[in-house]
Amino acid sequence: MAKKKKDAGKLSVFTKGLIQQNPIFVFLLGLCPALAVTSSLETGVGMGILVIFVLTASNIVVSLFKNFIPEEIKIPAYIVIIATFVTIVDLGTEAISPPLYDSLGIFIPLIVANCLIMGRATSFASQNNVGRSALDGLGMSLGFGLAMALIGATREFLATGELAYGVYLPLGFEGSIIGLEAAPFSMEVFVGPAGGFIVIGVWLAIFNAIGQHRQHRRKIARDRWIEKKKQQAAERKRRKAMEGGSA
Amino acid sequence: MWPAIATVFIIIALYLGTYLLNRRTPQPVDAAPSSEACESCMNYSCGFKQRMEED
Amino acid sequence: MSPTVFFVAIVSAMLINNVVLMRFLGVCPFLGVSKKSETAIGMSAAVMFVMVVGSILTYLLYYFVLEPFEITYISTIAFILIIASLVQLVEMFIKKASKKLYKALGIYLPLIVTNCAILGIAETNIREGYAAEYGVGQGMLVATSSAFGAALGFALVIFAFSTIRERLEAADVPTAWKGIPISLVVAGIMALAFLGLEGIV
Amino acid sequence: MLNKLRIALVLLIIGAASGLSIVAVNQATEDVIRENRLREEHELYFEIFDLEKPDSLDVDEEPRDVYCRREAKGYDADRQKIGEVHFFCVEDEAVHERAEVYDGDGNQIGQVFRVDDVNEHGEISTLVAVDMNGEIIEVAIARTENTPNYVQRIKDNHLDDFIGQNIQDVEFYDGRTGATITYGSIRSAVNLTGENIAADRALADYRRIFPDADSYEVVYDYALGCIDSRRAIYDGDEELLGHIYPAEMDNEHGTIHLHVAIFEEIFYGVKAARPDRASEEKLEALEKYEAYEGESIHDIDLDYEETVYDETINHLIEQAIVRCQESDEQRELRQLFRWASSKGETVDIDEEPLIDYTPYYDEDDERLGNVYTGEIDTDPLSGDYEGGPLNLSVSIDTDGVVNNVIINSDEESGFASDMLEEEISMFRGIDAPIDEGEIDSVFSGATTAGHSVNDIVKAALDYHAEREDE
Repeated sequence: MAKKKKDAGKLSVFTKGLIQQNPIFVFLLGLCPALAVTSSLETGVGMGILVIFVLTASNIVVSLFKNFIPEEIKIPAYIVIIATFVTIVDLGTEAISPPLYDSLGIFIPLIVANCLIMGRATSFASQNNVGRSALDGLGMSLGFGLAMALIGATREFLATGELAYGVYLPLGFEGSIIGLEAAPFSMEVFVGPAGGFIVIGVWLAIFNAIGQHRQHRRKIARDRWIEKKKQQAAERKRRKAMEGGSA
Repeated sequence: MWPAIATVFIIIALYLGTYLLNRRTPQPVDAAPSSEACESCMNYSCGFKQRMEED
Repeated sequence: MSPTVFFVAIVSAMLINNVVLMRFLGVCPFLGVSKKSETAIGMSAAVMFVMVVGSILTYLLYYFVLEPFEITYISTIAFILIIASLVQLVEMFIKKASKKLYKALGIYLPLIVTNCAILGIAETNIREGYAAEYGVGQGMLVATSSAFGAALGFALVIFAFSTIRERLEAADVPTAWKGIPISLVVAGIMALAFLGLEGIV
Repeated sequence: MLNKLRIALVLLIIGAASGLSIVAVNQATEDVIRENRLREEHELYFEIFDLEKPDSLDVDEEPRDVYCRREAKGYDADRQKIGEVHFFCVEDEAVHERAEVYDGDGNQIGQVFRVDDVNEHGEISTLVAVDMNGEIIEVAIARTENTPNYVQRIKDNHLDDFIGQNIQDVEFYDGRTGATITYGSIRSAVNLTGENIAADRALADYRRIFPDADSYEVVYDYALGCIDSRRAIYDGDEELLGHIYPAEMDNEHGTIHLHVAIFEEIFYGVKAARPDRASEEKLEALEKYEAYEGESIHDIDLDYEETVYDETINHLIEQAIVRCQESDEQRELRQLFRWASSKGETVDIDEEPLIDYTPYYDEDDERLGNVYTGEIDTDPLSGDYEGGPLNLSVSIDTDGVVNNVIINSDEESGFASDMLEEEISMFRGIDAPIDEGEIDSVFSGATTAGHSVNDIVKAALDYHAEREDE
């Protein structure tokens, strides 16, 4: 029984980052890259992959050394660890996918300044064991990547009516997921800066609305439940009184 | 190869040094910045935010 | 080299390639500390100082250490740590020098380490290749003026945005849009307005 | 104390680990990155010319005689040479570089122009590949920051249209979709390539008259008549060698295109343009004039009537002689009427937008027609005109045909001004104003100015028709 509970905990460590605590849509962390490199689905996904690598690796290393690093120099040590991984990712991307490297531009080195990574290191990895930290990093960065993909897909679709793949990521094949021939209706503004802000704003509002709706329904359900309990209690009381009366 | 390692090393040492110096410099008495400004910010990696949460 | 080069660098970094609205650098503080106009001013002042001094330091580091030793590939880690050290030094100096200043700016300084605008401008200055165009010495002046312009642009946008947000607080906004979503849309409209400045330089 | 030691130890370990891992990754990726960059830059050239994909590349980047010149040799797996690409600087700033491509046996198979442009969506670098006959083999996007979907759409739909067209005479697709900006960059790359190749060709032609020719400059552009322009030919030291008059005329055997060289009343020769395409009879007919090279222009015998070409050639040489002798004043008169030799008194016109008119006369004092000047400083469509006042001269002959339109002054932006200059030839030879709706497609970049031009021409034609009738 106890084991089962622990496993469930592990799973939630992983899944909470996807939706419940999504770094972009819930905590608004890492908005700079979320705006800058999401002009297409692929660049968004590419950035997501890089963040998955950096965050998971830095979480693992931070939690490995959590007892070794003195409390006093915790923050600088974490910054150095993250900066090291970002430098490695920077070089690796240039070697593996030059087109992606060119299109992400200075936003690869800027992963180092992404609040998400530092935030996870200080608030989670420094207090948990390696396995949980790795899962947390993976989940959080996957959540980040999914959000990036969502924003990128929205912007690319609105701006061009298509979703391309194989242009930046070295997939070995190129093409377009949807070809709507929507060129005359495309809204070019969405690949630009203004479109980025507006798309994220609209998505946030949609998620807020969903959240509020859920809360509202939960509240109604709870109210009903309380009402039911009250009725049941009243029923019981009445029955008791009746029983007492009859006795 | 060696210049790279040496430069990285020196810069890390510089950063750790300045960080420790700054940390050990006491805050001027009753001059702590108002926490009001901090509340409106959502940057969870901010040093102040953490210090506030620790308190 | 004529002085117009500096003017052009400042105007272009401030208005045309605005750090926040066009280059998406420093969006976190843009949304984070823009709830009140006072905090916006405090943050801008801190950013301006660190951005200018930081870009000078990273420029010098790049052209006098990294390039001569052919180790430019470590620039990412080197830049972030140099900027972080600078912030620490500044904070320490302010702590010792002026109580008033510390009260006003102290809270913003630690935030700056994770402000990608500073690092982004430092990287951009190198990538723009000012040194190749104007020579290392004069290139530094151009890089400094573009950093100054970028900081001015940051201050302008974050201050304007904070005043809009103060009014938004009082406005009757649908609950789902309250707070950040409507602010982002406002930022999008501001970005549209800045798009109109394209092409003046 | 212990604490301090611990901090020092952490510093040591973190510093060493960080430094070592970065250096290690760099060592692992350094060669791959360099190889990537080389491949990205050179592989396309092999692909375009259907050469095998090179297994290894040997790039000689050491500057030889020119600072930006380099050579890339591609080898297959057995170290057999597949091909070579030689890169050269181009003086035209807009063109990034020019490359000559050779096959494995060392024969040149074509050349490639690389044009870099920055448009609203970012940088775009286009390769235009042309074979030895000037036929476009491929137009490729080498590298771009433009939105991938726009690039993809252009790649899918429009790049193939270029293949097989002659670079000097390219038909462009004209559409107004979202990808227009990207296509505009490609279009300008193709145009620039055409211009550069034409300039190279022209120079090759000029070298048959002035062997030291290195560059040329258009001195006067004659709008009317069969002589196109006067071009000054310079050698490598910018020393003036002479003038060449490119001449063109149609006769019943097709178009004859010649270069006539005359300088300071000395005849230097006449050669066919593009001799590789000229017929043998034509070349033979031209050989006769070799006898006069170095002689005074007054001694040339222009009465040959042996072959079908002679009449035309004689006429063209005669025209070139006329052009080389004319004074500045005469040249100015002849901008408006080809045969003008004097002008009458200017008469003011009190009718907007016209200002005045001047009659022009030929050598026999016969009136050729009138030249009208007019000015518009507001846009006829919207009322507020961005360009500032636009002042034109329009020459209309006695038959009511517009001979030429000249821009005296305009305050357009540089781009619109260039467009105007280029497209004003649309008005030559018309006897009725251009249809309003057509102006947009004629003046794609300078539409408002185009409407103003048309309005002035229309006013001049109306006024002229009224007066001529009387």
